[in-house]
Amino acid sequence: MKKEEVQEIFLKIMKEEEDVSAGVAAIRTLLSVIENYKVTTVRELDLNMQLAVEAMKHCDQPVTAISSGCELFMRFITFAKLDFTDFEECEQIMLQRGNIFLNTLLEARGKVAKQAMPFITDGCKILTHSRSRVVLQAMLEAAKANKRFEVYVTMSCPDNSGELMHKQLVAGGVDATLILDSAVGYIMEQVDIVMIGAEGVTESGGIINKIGTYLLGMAALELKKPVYVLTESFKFSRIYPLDQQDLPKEFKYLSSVLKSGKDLTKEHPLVDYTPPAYITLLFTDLGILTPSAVSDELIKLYL
Amino acid sequence: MSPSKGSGKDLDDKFIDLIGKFVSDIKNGKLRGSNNIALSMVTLLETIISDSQNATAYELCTAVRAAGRRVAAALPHELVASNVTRRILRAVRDENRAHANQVNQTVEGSGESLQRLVLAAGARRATLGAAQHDLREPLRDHIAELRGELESSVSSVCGQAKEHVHGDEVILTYGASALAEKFLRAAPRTYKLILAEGPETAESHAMAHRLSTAGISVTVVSSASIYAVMSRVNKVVISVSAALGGGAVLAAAGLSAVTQAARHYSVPVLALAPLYKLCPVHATDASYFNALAPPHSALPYERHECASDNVHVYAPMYDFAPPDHITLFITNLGGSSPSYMYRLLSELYDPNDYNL
Amino acid sequence: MEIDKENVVQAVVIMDTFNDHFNPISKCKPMSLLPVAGVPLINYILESLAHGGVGEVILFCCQDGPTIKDYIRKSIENKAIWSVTMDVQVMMSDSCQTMGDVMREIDAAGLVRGYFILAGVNTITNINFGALLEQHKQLCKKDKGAAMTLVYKKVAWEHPLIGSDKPIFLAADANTNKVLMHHKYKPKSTEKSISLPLEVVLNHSEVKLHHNLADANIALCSPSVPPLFSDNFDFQTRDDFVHGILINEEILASSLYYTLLKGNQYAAAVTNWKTYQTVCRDVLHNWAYPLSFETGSTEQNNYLFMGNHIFREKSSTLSRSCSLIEDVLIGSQTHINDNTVVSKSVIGKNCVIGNNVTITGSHIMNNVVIKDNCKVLNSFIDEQCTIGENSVIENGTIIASNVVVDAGSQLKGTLLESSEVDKEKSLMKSTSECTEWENESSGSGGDDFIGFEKSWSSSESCYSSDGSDESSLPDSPVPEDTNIFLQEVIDSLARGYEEKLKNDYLILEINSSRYAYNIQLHEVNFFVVRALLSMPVLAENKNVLNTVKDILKYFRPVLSNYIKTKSSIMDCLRAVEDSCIKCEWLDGKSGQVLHLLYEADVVDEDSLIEWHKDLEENESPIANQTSLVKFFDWLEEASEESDDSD
Amino acid sequence: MSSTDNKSREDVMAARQAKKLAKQKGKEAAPEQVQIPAEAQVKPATPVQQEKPSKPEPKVNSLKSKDEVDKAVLKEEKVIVADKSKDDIKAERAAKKAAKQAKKKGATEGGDAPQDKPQVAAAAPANENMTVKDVVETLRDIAIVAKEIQGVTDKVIDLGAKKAEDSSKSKAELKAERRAKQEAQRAAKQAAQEKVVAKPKAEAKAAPEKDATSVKVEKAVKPKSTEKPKVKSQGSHRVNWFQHLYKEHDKESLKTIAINSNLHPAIIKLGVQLASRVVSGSNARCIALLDALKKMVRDYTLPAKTEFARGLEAHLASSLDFLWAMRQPSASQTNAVKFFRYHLTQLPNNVDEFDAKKTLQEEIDRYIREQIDMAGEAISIAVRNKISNGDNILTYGCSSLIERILLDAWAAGLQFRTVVVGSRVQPAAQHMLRRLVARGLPCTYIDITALGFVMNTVSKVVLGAGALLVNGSVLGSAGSAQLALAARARNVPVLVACETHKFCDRVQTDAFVYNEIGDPDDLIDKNDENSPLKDWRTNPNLTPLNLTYDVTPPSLVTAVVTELAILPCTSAPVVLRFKLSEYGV
Repeated sequence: MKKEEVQEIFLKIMKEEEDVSAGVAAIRTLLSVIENYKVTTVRELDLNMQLAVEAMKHCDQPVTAISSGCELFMRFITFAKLDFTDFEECEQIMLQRGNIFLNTLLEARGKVAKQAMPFITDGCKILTHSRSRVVLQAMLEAAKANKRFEVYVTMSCPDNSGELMHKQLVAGGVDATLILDSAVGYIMEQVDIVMIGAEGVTESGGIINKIGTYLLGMAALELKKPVYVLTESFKFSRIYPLDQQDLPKEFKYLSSVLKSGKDLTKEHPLVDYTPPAYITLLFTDLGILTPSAVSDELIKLYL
Repeated sequence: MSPSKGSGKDLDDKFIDLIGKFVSDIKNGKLRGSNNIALSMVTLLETIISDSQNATAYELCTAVRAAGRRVAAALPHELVASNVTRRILRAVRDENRAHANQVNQTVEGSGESLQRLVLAAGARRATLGAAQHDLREPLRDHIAELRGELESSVSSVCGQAKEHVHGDEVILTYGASALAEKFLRAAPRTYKLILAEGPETAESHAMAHRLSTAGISVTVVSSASIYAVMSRVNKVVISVSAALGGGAVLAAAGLSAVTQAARHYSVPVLALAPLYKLCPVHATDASYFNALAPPHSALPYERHECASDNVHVYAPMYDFAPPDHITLFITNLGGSSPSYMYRLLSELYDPNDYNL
Repeated sequence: MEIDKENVVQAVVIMDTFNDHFNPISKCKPMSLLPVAGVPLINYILESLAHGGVGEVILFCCQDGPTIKDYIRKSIENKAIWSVTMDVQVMMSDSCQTMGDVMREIDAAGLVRGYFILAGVNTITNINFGALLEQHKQLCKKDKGAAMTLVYKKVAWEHPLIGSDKPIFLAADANTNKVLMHHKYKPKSTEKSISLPLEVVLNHSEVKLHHNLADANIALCSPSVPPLFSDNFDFQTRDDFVHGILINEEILASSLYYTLLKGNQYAAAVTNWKTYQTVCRDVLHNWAYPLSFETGSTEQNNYLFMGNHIFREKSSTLSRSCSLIEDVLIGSQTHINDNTVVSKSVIGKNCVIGNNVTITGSHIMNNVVIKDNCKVLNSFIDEQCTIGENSVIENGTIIASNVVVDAGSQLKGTLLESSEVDKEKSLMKSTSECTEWENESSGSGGDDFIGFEKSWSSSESCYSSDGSDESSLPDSPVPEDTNIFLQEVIDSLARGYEEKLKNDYLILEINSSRYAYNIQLHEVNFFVVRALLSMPVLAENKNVLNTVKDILKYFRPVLSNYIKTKSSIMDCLRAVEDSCIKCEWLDGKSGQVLHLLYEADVVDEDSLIEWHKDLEENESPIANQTSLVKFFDWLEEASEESDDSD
Repeated sequence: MSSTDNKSREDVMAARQAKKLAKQKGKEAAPEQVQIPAEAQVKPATPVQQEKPSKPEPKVNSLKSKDEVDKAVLKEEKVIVADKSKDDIKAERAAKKAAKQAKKKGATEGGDAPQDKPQVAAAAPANENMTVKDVVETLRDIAIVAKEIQGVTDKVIDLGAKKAEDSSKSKAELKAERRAKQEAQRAAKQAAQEKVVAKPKAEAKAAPEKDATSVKVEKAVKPKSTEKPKVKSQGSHRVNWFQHLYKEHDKESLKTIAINSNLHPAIIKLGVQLASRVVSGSNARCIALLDALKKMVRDYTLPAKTEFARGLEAHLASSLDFLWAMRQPSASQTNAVKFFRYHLTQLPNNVDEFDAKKTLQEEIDRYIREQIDMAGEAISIAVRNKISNGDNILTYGCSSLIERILLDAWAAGLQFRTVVVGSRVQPAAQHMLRRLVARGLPCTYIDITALGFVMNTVSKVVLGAGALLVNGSVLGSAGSAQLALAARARNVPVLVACETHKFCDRVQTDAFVYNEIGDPDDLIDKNDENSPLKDWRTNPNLTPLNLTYDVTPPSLVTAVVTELAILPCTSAPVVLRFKLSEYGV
């Protein structure tokens, strides 16, 4: 099996389906790997998987979601393996269950949006950062339920993903305003709540998200505004960063950059780590959790 | 998902009458005190369960849920009633699971979890599967258990008084509350109590009087001088009307002033919250917190100001303290920190029942 | 509750107010279904009775009994909260014209078993009736004669509940709370002093004087009350009763007491549009807790609170740009469009409010449609109305149900009813009332709801208008004899007119002689008018019509007391016809007389026209009198011009 | 409640009446009419009034006429001084006499009627103190009245702070005195009539019932009856951290002072007013003090061969001792005194008495004008610039300065809503509300417990201050700190309006070091008669504690608005230093 092929599948998914998140894409890739590359033993399968994961991590995409997604899927495989002895049948089951698994993941976003609904009250002002599909969906649904609220979207350099977010909100009939990243402090005192997505949720209950989130969190805490994180549960991952430096490099930089071997201190990191202290609640498809509940979930799964 | 979102339709009339009686009892003040309300709610549901003709999990869930919804609609501020309903529902679900011994018996707890997600057994959907057992028998035990817990809860909360209140401390409590009073009585009498009068002055004073006659040295201060005395206080003891998801607290109006002051002087705040007061709603749902009490307490109606057109007089019923203002919740099971509330909730209730 | 019939607390609710303060609304729907803050009055009283531990309620209806009956039936089916603890029975009797009659009826039917609560349907309160009644019973143990305990709420003198209703002055023994003197001012009365009989002070060690009481129309009654009413047929209203008792306490061997509500108890009565406003506001501001705009519905908490006492039903929808200022209640399914401003108003269910509409201080009932760019100020719009574009409705305009107001119409202080004729009439009326507004608003400056002042002043307001030009004709014949009753009435009226006696007394006199000669009601109506028109003064007088005018003006209350219903109006007209034939000095002036009556708002067109019809049918001598013809022509064209006016 | 409402209405009437009479320069006819309308508004028919003026009749009348006279001349202060002081003495005498009578009556027959007993009991200890107490009690009742009138006659704001305070105050006094005498009479008559037939007494009660003065009669008696237990049990009812504060509070001090000492009547009156909180609010207290001093200076007669400054100094000292014994000096007062002393010492040794008095009085006037009146104006302007349309301004309790600010801002056409926060124990806020509403400001009234409910809609918090301490903390009426805290929790800016004459060089970090213990009985719910707290004196474990002030730390205050500038409250020392260089105080 070729590394390139895997990457190709993955990138294809990413390209074709706008609103599928990297994590899901990764898992789907893995599934298709199982389908397409017939193997005879569990061991081979594992190898394949690892290979595929590696491959995806190196195709120049933000890697946080990918890794957590894969991690979860691997876990899924191991569980599946345990149940059956005969590999053939095992593989079948795996595929079939894999799809169920995938579907639950796809439902997740909807659930999260539903959770967040009551928190978007009539006439409130919301500040959000960068572009998050979950946040977007939540807001659009709220707008549908004719709630009247204002949204401030940060530009969020370097890729200005905020602009897209803003466009989509306005299209969805939400009263949205685009602001500079540096205007966060200024706008913060007017807003009622901060609502952001996450690329990954760490064991500590903190989040890894588009660069600038940390700053946002700090400002919010200073002005005593609640910070709500909307995220699907497959973004939970078992890393525990102590500080920004401690974040895995591949999270912070594109693999291309890493390969190029430039001096990383001169590079812009893509994500930063926001410790749990700055987060009020996480809305996930598992329900509304306090940061401390995250580790609970992970422990239940991995120990 | 949760069965039948339909309204009271799926209840037959005798139940509806029962509920009506229950509601009017509470409304006419025949039935007072969260604990009593909880207990009589249990009895109500028990009768509903035992009288419903076919007692499959689904039927029972539907009936109980409908009843709960009806009560909640009539008395939106008796959160306790809803909590009890959720407890019973949970019991029903558990029993059902126990019978239809499903794969995910291994999974402790219920509702969503990463683990279940990964196990990818769509089984969760089959929670109320077509298992046709009659659940009344086992449920009876559950209900008895629950009732026992309710009856004992106050005493078991007060039992912990000694661990928290030591001699020669200065304790501040706010407003009148039967629970807080019992708690304070249970503690060794050597401490000094500062009682800040709440919105219902008369009750607060009465409580102060009772405690003082019980041999506790009580100092009564007005709600305006809480901040002034707070710097001398060692602990704040308050009884909440509901402990919310995420560790926030719903209590008598004016509480936030107390907790803020306490936080400002970093005085620990103990919130007395028996399990039946834990409720899985979140602080946003405005309808709970904007409940208005009659403004007489603030300004007597006789004053013509309050009749003049550009004057508004407010007296909120509840106040709301964020999780970080509370140091410790004291439940029947012992102390637990606000950040751990989510856990207690998920142990008590089934996530599907969070909103009835 | 069936177990011990004896201990069940009984309450009698009188479902009519026996006045026309809420015309035309009260014409087309029973008072009890008039919504206050979106909830029919009846729900308030029932719920508060249930709260107060009342076990059995008798609703006594004099009009639209059936409507009320099946309203009650419905709400019992819907398991209204009160239906659990209370059993409610609806009594009907169309013969009752006053509260006195009702009480006599009750006595006759022996409905009450013992002590009972007497309340009006227009009462809104959160008091605990049971406790109060108990208190009254205790009191009766002390004083066997204790007949009634009146319940009052003490408020500031400036309070609208007093300012806009009849203020009461009350003197009572401070120790026993025994009422010694009870005096009701005319609304807005200027009399500064009241004379307190000396003995009141001498005979009691301590005397309390109250001048700032709001009457909540609640009374706690001993079993002796209904009989008292039966014995004294001249007791028409509760005030008659009170006065009667006080004046001849010894004879009736019964006494009155009063009690004041505590600080946290609320009680008020909706007696006119102004108090209606006040009470609505109080309900919105939650003074009447636990009563609220959700009273009567088992579902609570369906309203979203948006600060500044703004509440909207969950299912109502607001457009982004519309703004609610303060004290607003919006019912379910109502939609409010862009740039609309609402303040201090109640909007019912299923309404549609257009763009750029301004609504202030108004009450809009269910299913009303208000098109774009309208202005609605201090007005009341009843159900199923439609207001066309760009129309301005202000100054206490009151629009009855099913009216369609054409686009661009300007209404000031008007009464609108669905039928065309009425509309035209009311427009005419409005001219007079508008003047009313000005001088009133100047009187009480900056009063928001000045519009609703009309409600009680309407009766007076009508004589301020004099559109008719009388030609004075000289003649002085002698009055011919009619039967004794008529004579008596004439005498008393004449005396009353000379000595300027209070109308109430005259009414009493007339009633007493009525009972004495036991005359049917419609006859009474007939003879009273007849008497009015055949008073000796007229005979001597030169300028008959002016005198007639004065007489009408002076005896307006008497008339309004008798000439209420349609039938009574016909009686009245027949009387006019009769007297025009019989009395020379009215010869040929029937038209003018009618005009006066009409101006005085004693008679209304449709009855006039109807009457005119059967005049022509049984060609009566006056049918073709020039004046009469003139009058009806004028009536015709008046209607026309008013038609093209809007 | 409404009984006071009721009362207030008639008092207003009475006030108007009085003014009218005043116009006709106090004829002899005046007095009778004056007191009739006071009660007779509602029932002219009662014979009581006629037969009312019993024994002390003539004197009282003369006094009354005096009253009218000086009401008449109330406008120009020069004259008022003389009158007030004079009839003041009389007031005291009247009261004393009355009391003596009462006592005599009581003594003669050992209290057959219940009403009598307390009198005897009370009269026993020391009639001196009791007379004062008598006045105190009555005056306390009048306190409300005074406020009402302030409310009605909006002078308070129109003619700047100085006039306002003065006029309202003097009104209060006048009313106070008249009431005092009426009370005296009534008390006397009460006693007298006990032994007479029941009837007249009955009327005596019937009459007052309406204008709620009978309530007062009770009041005037009750406190004395409860007097004994109070004194006895006081020791046990002291919250131990406040031991150091209690002695300042208890009314014992009233006993010790001798009325017939060489104190100036104005001083004595002020003392009583302070003790009974008739004059409250730091501005009012300051002005009252200066006014009293002015009178004292004017009437001061220099003893033979003593230096003016020294002689007056001595006199001043004794009077101040008395005053401070009555109530702790507020920062404003101490500053005022400092300032007065300073100018006293500035006087050249060989100064002529007349000039000295003249200069001193002028200085006092200047102080009031500059430090209070103009300062107030400056502050009002400064704050107004911070208020913008659509704001929600939250304020606490009642402060003449804040009221002025708000009314000015409203008059200036700003559109804002005021949220008045009150607490059950201090009714002041309700009077504030009343006055604001009277001027048509849209208001919201809440109890302090409802703070959390409104705070998220509030855009600014404006507080008054008792004093600004040199470490930047603000000494305000109990509860202000709580507001500041709640505001901080919502990031709402907190402005403290405080003239620089209230800056003081004390340092204080919490509400315990220095505070005042209010009357514990204020905590007890007035309008339910069997309040569970009512018998607290007999219950050693139960202590109602009624603090007057609390201290807001600088961290919670966004800015202090002074007439100099809008400052961070940490720069209090700077201001003090500046003032020292400016005024030498």
